[in-house]
Amino acid sequence: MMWHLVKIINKEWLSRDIFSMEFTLHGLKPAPGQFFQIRINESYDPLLSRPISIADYEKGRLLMIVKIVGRGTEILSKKKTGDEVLIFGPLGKKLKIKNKKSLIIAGGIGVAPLYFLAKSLKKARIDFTFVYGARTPSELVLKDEIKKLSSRAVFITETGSNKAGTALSVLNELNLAEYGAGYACGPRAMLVELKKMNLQFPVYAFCEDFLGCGCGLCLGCAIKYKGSYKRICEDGPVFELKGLEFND
Amino acid sequence: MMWHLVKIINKEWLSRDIFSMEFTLHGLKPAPGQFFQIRINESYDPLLSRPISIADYEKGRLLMIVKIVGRGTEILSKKKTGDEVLIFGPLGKKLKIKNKKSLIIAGGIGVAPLYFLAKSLKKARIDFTFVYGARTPSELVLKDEIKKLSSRAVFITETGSNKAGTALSVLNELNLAEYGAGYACGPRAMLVELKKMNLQFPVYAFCEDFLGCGCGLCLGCAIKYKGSYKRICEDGPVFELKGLEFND
Amino acid sequence: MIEIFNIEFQNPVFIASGVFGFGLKYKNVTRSVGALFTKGITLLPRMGNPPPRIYETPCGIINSVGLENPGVKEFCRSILPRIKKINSRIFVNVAGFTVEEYAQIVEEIGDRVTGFELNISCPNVKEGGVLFGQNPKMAAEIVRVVRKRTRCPIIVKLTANFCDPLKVGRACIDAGADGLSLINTLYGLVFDIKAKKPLITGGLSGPAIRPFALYCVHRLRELKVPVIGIGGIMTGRDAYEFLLAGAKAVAIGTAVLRDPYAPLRIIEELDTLLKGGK
Amino acid sequence: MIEIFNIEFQNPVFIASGVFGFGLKYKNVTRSVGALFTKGITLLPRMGNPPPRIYETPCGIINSVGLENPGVKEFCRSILPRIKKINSRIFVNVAGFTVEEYAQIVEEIGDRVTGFELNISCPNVKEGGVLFGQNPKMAAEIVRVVRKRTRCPIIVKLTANFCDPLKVGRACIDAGADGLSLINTLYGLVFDIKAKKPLITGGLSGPAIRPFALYCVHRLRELKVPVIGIGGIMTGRDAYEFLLAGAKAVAIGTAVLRDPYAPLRIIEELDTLLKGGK
Ligand SMILES: Cc1cc2nc3c(=O)[nH]c(=O)nc-3n(C[C@H](O)[C@H](O)[C@H](O)COP(=O)(O)OP(=O)(O)OC[C@H]3O[C@@H](n4cnc5c(N)ncnc54)[C@H](O)[C@@H]3O)c2cc1C
Ligand SMILES: Cc1cc2nc3c(=O)[nH]c(=O)nc-3n(C[C@H](O)[C@H](O)[C@H](O)COP(=O)(O)OP(=O)(O)OC[C@H]3O[C@@H](n4cnc5c(N)ncnc54)[C@H](O)[C@@H]3O)c2cc1C
Ligand SMILES: Cc1cc2nc3c(=O)[nH]c(=O)nc-3n(C[C@H](O)[C@H](O)[C@H](O)COP(=O)(O)O)c2cc1C
Ligand SMILES: Cc1cc2nc3c(=O)[nH]c(=O)nc-3n(C[C@H](O)[C@H](O)[C@H](O)COP(=O)(O)O)c2cc1C
Ligand code: FES
Ligand code: FES
Repeated sequence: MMWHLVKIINKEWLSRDIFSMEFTLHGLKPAPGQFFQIRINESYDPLLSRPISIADYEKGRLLMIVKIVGRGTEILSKKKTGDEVLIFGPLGKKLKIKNKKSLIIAGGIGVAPLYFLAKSLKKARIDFTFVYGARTPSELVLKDEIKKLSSRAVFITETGSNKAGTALSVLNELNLAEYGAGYACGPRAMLVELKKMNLQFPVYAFCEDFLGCGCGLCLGCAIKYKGSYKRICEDGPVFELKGLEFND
Repeated sequence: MMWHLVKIINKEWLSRDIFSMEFTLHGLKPAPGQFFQIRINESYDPLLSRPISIADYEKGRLLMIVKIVGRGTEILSKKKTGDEVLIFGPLGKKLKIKNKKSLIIAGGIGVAPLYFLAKSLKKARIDFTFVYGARTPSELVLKDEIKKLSSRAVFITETGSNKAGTALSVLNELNLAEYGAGYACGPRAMLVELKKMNLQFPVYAFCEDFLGCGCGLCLGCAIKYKGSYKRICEDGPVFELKGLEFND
Repeated sequence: MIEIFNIEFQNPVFIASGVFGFGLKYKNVTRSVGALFTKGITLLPRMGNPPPRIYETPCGIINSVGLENPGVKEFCRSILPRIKKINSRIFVNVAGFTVEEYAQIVEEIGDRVTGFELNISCPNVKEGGVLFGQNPKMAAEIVRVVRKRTRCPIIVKLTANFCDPLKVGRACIDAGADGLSLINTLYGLVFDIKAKKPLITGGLSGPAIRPFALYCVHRLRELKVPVIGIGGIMTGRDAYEFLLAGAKAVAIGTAVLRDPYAPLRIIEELDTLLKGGK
Repeated sequence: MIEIFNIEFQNPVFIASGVFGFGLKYKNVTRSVGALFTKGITLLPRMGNPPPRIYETPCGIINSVGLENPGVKEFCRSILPRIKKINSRIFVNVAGFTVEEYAQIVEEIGDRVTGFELNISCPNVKEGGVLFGQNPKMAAEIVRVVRKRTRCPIIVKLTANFCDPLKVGRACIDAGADGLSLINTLYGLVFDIKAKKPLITGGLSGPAIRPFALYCVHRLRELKVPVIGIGGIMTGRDAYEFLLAGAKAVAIGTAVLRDPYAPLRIIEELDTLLKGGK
């Protein structure tokens, strides 16, 4: 685990406020759920790095997909193809995928780590359904890629023309008994709702929150799991949803 | 006096650590000595703008010449042709040039405002000698332009091959009685030395120091002049050398 | 429009003492803010401290201006009438070196201003200043003496350097002050590593100190008196945090050094937030 | 090589309490620093505070970890032996909730460590912590009681929140402490403007507070005791300023959150400066 000074070989806007960056970085063996801490700039404001998931990794090409939500991601969004970025990682536990028919549930930018997961499932020849909700159609990024990848893909938006709703509202239409494992990433509210649905198979939640060090040192990224605090960055970022206690 | 969002139409490296930036900005009537406060970046670190002199202004083309000496100028140096910069000004008192044969004394990056002064003297058909010292030959920037501009130009460097010295060491070779006015800009030590030389004509010193607001509000840029504190940014930046009290 | 001390102010964005001179320069800014706190005024004229007076630190600055000002007489004669033409809401920042000096300055100015801000928190002078402000008894004594000489609102500007602003603030209120403003700058030091001696010792301000300032302001809400929140406010959002923490108004300091027009922007941004926008 | 308390340290760059866990992870960093201050250890295990525990502020962070730790017994059993294999210079940061607890923790650990850092300055717990550190008498009492139970060096970690570290520091030295470390975090608050209530209240650290921390360290030089300078140190140059201001060594805190390898870089940069380079 270390710093890498990597060059952006391709930066693209996927929607009004979501962009992707591709880097060349050889020799990694990352697993879904892992992420990098990105140094935003050399100034001390913002002071901390920002965690961004591995959205794909193949033959030394590392993909990240970022949504602008605040100052850090805003500054990052100004980087161009050819610019260099300092990244630290990969961090986080390697998720072991289950050899069961799987349900992927992505809300908004939660799609980023799940795209890498989907590719991993595909590679392991595990059948899966990819449910992906966003606010508006233009915010559904990587739609074509996901369609191609998945045995079944369902897209839904809150402002959808024929059918409006969230990723979770789609679940009622599926035969949930088919699935043996679930993977979810999205806004906290989505995970809270999903937990309440009490699905009959284990669901692995990708947790996103503000981190400190990102690498297990500062205890700044607590999340309650089975009665005690775990570190998102080091014990996660993926936790079994059942064990997570959201207190709300 | 206001903020201008200006685009760099030409950025060039003049030496290893000195670069020039050119902007288009119409409608100014600047005089030598005036400067702009440059916003370094949108982050709060560094927090304050940096003062940079008008090195030239002609037909709406504004030139600045900057030497990297710390973090602010370092960040600024990374800007490229096409990038935009926020500048506030012009600030500082307009220097009224004397209609007398003039001696210009530039030490290091002090050349920046004096280049604009030289052009103004030339335009007013005032005869002048331009003495310009730097540490090494490669740090003598705008050499050709200055040669063309000046009735007489003398360049000297501390590491010079045939003749080594500073701008001040050149003065001994000149017939100082010829001159009716002097203009000097350079490191503080140069101004201190020059003051001790007690020249028989008035010398106008361009003072450079760390500024706060840059526009007369905060009293952060004090310099002792004739027994009381003046503001470099608003009462200067040009002061008659005789009145300046350096206390060292 | 807001009301404090039964006086109306066009908005809750004020300019903090010392960063805008006497408001005579960027007149449209002076005109647009709720009130102007003047540069600190002393009984006699002061030259101020030798340079360097300002040094930049991470997300902040240290200043050591040392209360350069023309003294109260000259202020009343040539400056005050000119400020009043631009904005009638003026608090004079009063800096005494003895208890009696505070009273004399206030008396000299009389009721020609909206009110007074007693500066018992300046870290940049050798006597008085922050030493008064760290001691609840001294602070209260100053307020008591000044109270007898004016009916105008008295705001006490508190320090949080090595003392609890709640304790000092309470003492000031009990002694007759109408409101409190805080924080003044924190102590700050930068070393000159070449000369191996201090480069500047002074007051630390700017966004760096904002979370601490906000904590202090929030702590004072139990006093239930008007508080002017100060410290590192750069945006309307920052200002809004101070209002939520219990301040009746805010004052903008260092932000003005970065941009003399900052108060105009902050007024607008805050207005949008107060109206429920984002 | 430097010497403090008659003990040799390979260099004057230490790791501050709480930002590096127990030094078990980036072992080459732990191995290379002069000493490691452990995360605060309490008598009983503690879960720590609910999230959010960290929030970024201009050039700083606020943390409210709340002394999450496994308690002194578990620390001695399973952690301490592992740290000692990496670096033998260990100061245990001791956090009691009563005077007696400090003594108990110190006794439990015995002389298995280099020394103790009494944390009387944590702003993130409801009892004890900073309240002890603001009161010279309480602080001295803790030192006195602990002094009787250990011969190891006792460093007292001071706060500068609403109290004068010089006064508290002097009281601690008079009571038998061997050295002082400062500063612990400043109070800090950020409001959640949507929910209109505090988002995080905790301790402010990072470069934002450096000029204030440096001022505090400089102020303590008159005590003529070993001082560990802490607060916003990000570079060798920053560290050097603290040494020039009178500190015998420095401890790196928040910088480690930005870069776990920061201490290695700082050791090198400082070394160059101390050797007269730039
Ligand atoms: C393991 C992991 C993987 C991630 N992967 C991705 C990814 O692949 N793509 C992606 O776009 N994002 C990802 N994120 C989220 C991303 O890190 C954040 O969006 C980013 O850090 C925001 O930085 P910012 O400076 O732009 O926003 P900020 O200015 O930090 O603010 C973002 C929002 O969060 C709020 N906020 C900040 N701190 C707190 C806090 N402590 N408590 C409550 N609210 C707070 C702010 O008010 C604001 O609304 C990931 C996060 C984690 C932990
Ligand atoms: C009116 C005016 C016109 C100028 N024109 C030009 C120009 O045309 N071209 C140009 O290159 N420069 C010019 N300068 C100088 C320029 O503004 C500075 O070099 C620049 O601000 C440095 O910023 P920085 O962040 O790079 O360096 P900083 O990081 O700010 O540091 C620069 C150096 O100054 C030291 N320093 C900083 N503050 C203080 C202080 N308060 N006291 C003592 N030492 C201090 C630092 O330690 C460092 O060595 C001008 C200055 C003024 C006042
Ligand atoms: C250059 C400068 C001069 C100041 N002068 C005074 C003063 O004369 N009287 C006073 O009470 N406060 C003075 N202050 C303190 C500010 O009014 C304010 O309390 C402090 O800077 C914190 O706010 P800020 O972080 O927004 O700057 C001064 C601050 C600065 C930066
Ligand atoms: C995440 C975090 C946890 C901390 N935990 C402790 C602690 O357990 N005990 C303690 O005495 N100080 C603790 N501190 C304070 C630091 O040791 C240090 O005194 C402070 O952060 C100032 O230094 P800095 O600006 O370099 O971070 C902690 C600081 C941070 C940021
Ligand atoms: S962010 Fe520091 S431990 Fe997780
Ligand atoms: S820099 Fe503020 S008055 Fe000159």
